[in-house]
Amino acid sequence: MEIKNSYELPLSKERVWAALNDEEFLKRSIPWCEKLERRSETELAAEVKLKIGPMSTRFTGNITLSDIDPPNGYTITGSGKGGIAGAASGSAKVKLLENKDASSTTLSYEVSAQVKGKIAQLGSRLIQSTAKKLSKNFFGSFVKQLEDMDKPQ
Amino acid sequence: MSEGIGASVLRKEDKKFLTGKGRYTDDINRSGQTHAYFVRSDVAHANIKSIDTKAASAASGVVAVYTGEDVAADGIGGPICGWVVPCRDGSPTKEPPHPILANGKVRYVGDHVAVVIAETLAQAKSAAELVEVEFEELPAVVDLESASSSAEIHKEVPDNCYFDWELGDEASTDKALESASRVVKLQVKNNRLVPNAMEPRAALAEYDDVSESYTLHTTSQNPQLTRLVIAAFMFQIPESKLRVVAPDVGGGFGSKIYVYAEEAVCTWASKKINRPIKWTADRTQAFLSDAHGRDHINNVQLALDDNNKIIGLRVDTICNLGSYLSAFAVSVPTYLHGTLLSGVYDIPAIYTNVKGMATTTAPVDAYRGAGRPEATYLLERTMDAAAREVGMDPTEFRRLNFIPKDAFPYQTQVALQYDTGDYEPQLDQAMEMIDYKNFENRRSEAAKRGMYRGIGVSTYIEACGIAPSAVAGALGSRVGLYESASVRVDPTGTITVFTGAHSHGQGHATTFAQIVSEKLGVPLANVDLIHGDSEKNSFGMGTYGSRSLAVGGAALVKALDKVIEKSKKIAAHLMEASVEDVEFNEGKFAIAGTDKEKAFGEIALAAYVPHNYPHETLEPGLEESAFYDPLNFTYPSGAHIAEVEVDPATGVVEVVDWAACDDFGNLINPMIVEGQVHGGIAQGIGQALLENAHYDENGQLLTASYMDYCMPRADDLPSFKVGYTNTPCTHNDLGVKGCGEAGAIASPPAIINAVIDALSPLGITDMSMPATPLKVWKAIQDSQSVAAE
Amino acid sequence: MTLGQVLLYFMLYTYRLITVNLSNFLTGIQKQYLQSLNRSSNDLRHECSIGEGNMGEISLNINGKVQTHDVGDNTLLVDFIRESAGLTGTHVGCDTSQCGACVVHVDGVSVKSCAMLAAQAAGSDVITIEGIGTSDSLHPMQEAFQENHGLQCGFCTPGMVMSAIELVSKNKNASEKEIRDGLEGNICRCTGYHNIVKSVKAGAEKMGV
Amino acid sequence: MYSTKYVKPNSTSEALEAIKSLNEGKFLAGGMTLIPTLKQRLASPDGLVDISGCKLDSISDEGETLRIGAMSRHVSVAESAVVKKVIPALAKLAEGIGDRQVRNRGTLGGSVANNDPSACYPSAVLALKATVHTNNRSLAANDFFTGMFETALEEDEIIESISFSKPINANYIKFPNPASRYAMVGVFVAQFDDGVRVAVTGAGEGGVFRHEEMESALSSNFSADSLKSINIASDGLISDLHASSEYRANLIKEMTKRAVA
Repeated sequence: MEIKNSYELPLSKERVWAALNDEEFLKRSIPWCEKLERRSETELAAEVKLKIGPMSTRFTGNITLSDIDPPNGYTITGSGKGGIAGAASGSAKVKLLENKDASSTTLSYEVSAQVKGKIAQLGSRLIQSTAKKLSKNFFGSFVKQLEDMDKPQ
Repeated sequence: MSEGIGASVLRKEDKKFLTGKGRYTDDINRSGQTHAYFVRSDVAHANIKSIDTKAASAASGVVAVYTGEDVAADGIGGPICGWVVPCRDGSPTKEPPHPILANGKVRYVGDHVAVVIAETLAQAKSAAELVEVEFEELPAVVDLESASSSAEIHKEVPDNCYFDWELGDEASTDKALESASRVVKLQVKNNRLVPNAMEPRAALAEYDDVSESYTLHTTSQNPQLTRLVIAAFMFQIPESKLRVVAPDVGGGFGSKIYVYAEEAVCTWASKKINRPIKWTADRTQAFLSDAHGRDHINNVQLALDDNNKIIGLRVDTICNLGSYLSAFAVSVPTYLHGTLLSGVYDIPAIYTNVKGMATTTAPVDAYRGAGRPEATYLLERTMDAAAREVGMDPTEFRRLNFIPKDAFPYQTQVALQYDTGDYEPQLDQAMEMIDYKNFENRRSEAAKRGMYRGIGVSTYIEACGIAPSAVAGALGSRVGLYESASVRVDPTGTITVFTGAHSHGQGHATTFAQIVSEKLGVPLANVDLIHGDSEKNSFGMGTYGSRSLAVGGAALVKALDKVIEKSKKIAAHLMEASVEDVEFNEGKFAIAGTDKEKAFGEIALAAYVPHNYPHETLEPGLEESAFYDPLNFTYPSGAHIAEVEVDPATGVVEVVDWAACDDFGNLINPMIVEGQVHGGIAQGIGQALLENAHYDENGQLLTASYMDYCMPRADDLPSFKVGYTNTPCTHNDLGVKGCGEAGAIASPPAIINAVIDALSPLGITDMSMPATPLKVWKAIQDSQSVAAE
Repeated sequence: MTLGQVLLYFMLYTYRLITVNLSNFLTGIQKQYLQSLNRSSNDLRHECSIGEGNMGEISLNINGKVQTHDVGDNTLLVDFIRESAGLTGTHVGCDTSQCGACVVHVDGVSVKSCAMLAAQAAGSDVITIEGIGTSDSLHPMQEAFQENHGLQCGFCTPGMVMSAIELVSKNKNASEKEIRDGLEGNICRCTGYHNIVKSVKAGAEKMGV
Repeated sequence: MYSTKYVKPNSTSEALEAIKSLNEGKFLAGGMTLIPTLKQRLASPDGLVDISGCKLDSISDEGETLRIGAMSRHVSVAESAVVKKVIPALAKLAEGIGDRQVRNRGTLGGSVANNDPSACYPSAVLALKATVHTNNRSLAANDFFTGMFETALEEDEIIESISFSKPINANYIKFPNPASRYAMVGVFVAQFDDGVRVAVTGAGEGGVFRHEEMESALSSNFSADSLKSINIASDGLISDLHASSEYRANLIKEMTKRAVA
């Protein structure tokens, strides 16, 4: 399953890149993120409480950054175990492209997601919609934070 | 009304089921019982780096936690493969080990990693969540066509190929294909199914440390074989130290033939903890770990001469056998499939090659029909494709190629010899039942309503009554396939029958009693059947392959003949006549030419109260056993015709009519036979229109509940018209052939042929199973865009 | 609950059995049981106050007999019936509440007992397959299933029969299509439904609804 | 199922008090989704507040609107003489939810609060310009559904009843998922004096939605013909094993045509 989207940001590429590497930013962007701790340059430990309808399960796992190409983009991969619910992982290839006027940037992403165990066995009808929703939530709130910060106080 | 052979008597077993008094494995409880829950792999393929059971072991209520290491330390073996075949290159079937708890590696989602045994099921589940398994993931192997070049699943199985087998004469077949005036080519896929007996598998295992013996209650179609495999091959204990009971079993359809890891683990562990252990699958576990069915890709080439007569058939098959070789996995696509490729047709040259592949999916084994539905599907789809190509009505094309009725016994080019059959009257009758000749009127009427109506025919044969042991043995079976029966006559003349067959819906308590009633002239109410308990029943091979009556019933007749023979001697003594003069009719022994007679009950009494008895020549008592090993398979055949309507706006296929005319030989209880036909057709309709086990590319089973695996429900199906012809089987005393699988074998191609016929005005010539609304709609869309171009 | 209370409930129940106005679709004592479902059972209903923890004892009137068992609040009705009350005629065939093997009647309506907590049914009248007939005196729907070969392995049968009884009591002249639609919540793998549909039709006639 | 507390208060206010006393309590209505979820251990609320004793199951004709209590079981709506008379399409929708046993237990409020993208009721709420009355406010349907499984409801807010506007004409057509029998696509069409509403369930990734293009086409001409030229986009539609988004787009149009036929 492939999910693609892009956003126009009225910010420089460097500014967006910095945010992409700021764990506070990331934490606030990850839907239902309860804990995010940096373990190394490229690895963060995360705890997310995922709620989909009546289901409510805590996933614990890692977020890793790879294919790092400052300030052009990286791949951010989250994988977590949800106990009896199974496991889920999602990987987003994020690309930053400076627009012609240099004052704005296009952030595009391509997500692939995978689920294991009970969520795959019982929730197949919801996998794609949920993956789309979560990636939209993540990038949506990431972008909104950036936009909000950019507004004059 | 007669209660004997041919009477539709009501079933003796029904009342207990109807009043909730059936006793299935999960209904049985023992004091001190514990509950097992299995930790299963949630990845398709991985090395196990570590399993940490500490937290689970310490959890509330936990009695024990075991892993594959514990099993290996006790030297417990895995389930064996019951049938192997030689490969084309002369090498044997590759048989990788199949540990009952994974040892170092997992090979499908659902593979057993550990077992947690606790005081309650809830505690076992909670503790199972605490078992930490670290996997090193390996690539999943899901796609059948690329399996040979994918990641290695077992080191013992190069190229993920368990076997590469052939049957028939390749040279003469290829020659026929070369010289043919037309070669019809077709690729068909047989979708993967989950048997879904409504009762999930379950086990209750106990160990008695005084007698040092185990008792296992389990959901099995053949408890005696389960005992043999667990005792002799897995545990290496005397078979007498294991009693296996299959009480009431809620359907099997093949999936309960095999010995599974769970029941073996529970049995093994019951000794280790010295307490009874109960395990019951929930439905999702059943989806993950029951043996699945079918999953073939067949490439077919059919050679025709100038007169549209078939002169050759070549079928190249690859089949998905999953992560481990299940007990009869190897026989299904080979000797239960390749040998059926002649169908009901006179085909002078046949060759088939079958590659059995390993993938990281659940093991695949027999499911109702087992091999024969796959053979029938490819053949009947090809017959329709050929008829279309040569511009003949599909029924006429079939008639042209039927084995003529004077050709029996008929030797096929693929090893079997059909003893009897007559195929034209079956087709005639089915066509009459569905009013075939006026179909085009119905098609036009439907077209006025905007619907596409189609009709589809399937004329099938199956080999069942499995099986002559010598033949099966020569073909790779590691077991015999006879059946046993014992008849115990009580002093008052009531009778208990013991059979090695097992009833899980087939109604043996009734049919077997009818045979007794017919032979001994006793009322049905005086006959009881005991089955499914290795401590009570003689060794037998259980129920599958439509064999219970043709093999088990024949054994029963032999045992009854022995009872009658002995009774005659007793009667002769009592009536002071010679044995040769004793005639037995309708429950009475009479001396020819006199008015002397004795009722069967009087003979029984004399046998057990032998005050006046020929002690010099006869033992007291009246109890006889017999084993019966058939001389040949039986060959039921028939014609099924489906009529469907397709809604082009939604792609929905509705089955609007069904006619089935089958030849099962003699019928013991027509009511039960008809029920078997209905059930088989429903499962075939399920395969053709609704059911599909879908693994994603990572080997996750996405159809693991009834939310996504589409089971046929009442409103998906029509009522069925069922009729019969009869060419009695020549080699068993009852003249019976077997009826359990026919519907499931015959029906899928009838439907798909009907769907293709319905859509033929759009130029559609292919449709794969299941023909879901999405798929049918898409085919219609594609045909329209092709037409537009 | 004390022994005295249990006896009191029995007496109360018996009294109600005598006074309820019987309808005509069932026979014998089973008819009385089913009819009695429509009465209010407030006298048996478990009072729950806010903030209460695991409530311990739950009382259900199953097949005319009050069953009180100390079970967790998370106990499913089907587990109460099978494990606590020992009535194993009600089966479990799936975990997504679709197969219908667990159908029982609660206060006169059919429910999937795997999708209901025992606590939700506290104080209710529950009728299971064991409560509608005995092998000496089958309920007309049970009879119809036997006479029309509407069962094979018997596993789905109890739920199927319980659903069928409600189906025909709501729609006495149900057509084949209505019967097929009405059995949507019950899956059978053996019969292909042909004979089940026949049985339900015959059962409706026998029940004289 | 994990261990949990069960309480059954007798009024909405007691229910609210009960839910506040819990860390992660859940309201239990009919339980047709919640109980199976709990059985699978996919949620672990510390308490369940059964609101079936809160007397929220009345059905009344209030002139302009039909008010249905949140705890009305699907079977009560399906069989209600009032509903059948005033908005027969709503009775028809209720009659087609799940199976008989689900209808005997499942409730209007439970279905609407859960807002499963494949549930039937949300389409009626949206198409029939319903107002959702909770314990402390009234919400227009347009503002109520906020996404897949998401609504404007707060954690400690209970739907008490829903008022449906009475249409001149309405219909609901459902194309069920062949396996689960949930709506793969369900279309509720309602004609009012001031226009037509078309609400689609089962198809949108964000849950139930209105199809404005079909609404305006049907507002000017309430017939299947007026839909001919409309092209339903597959963007944003659910794609799963059973139906691609393109197929769902086709079904939306087809079911709408059937609803107005």
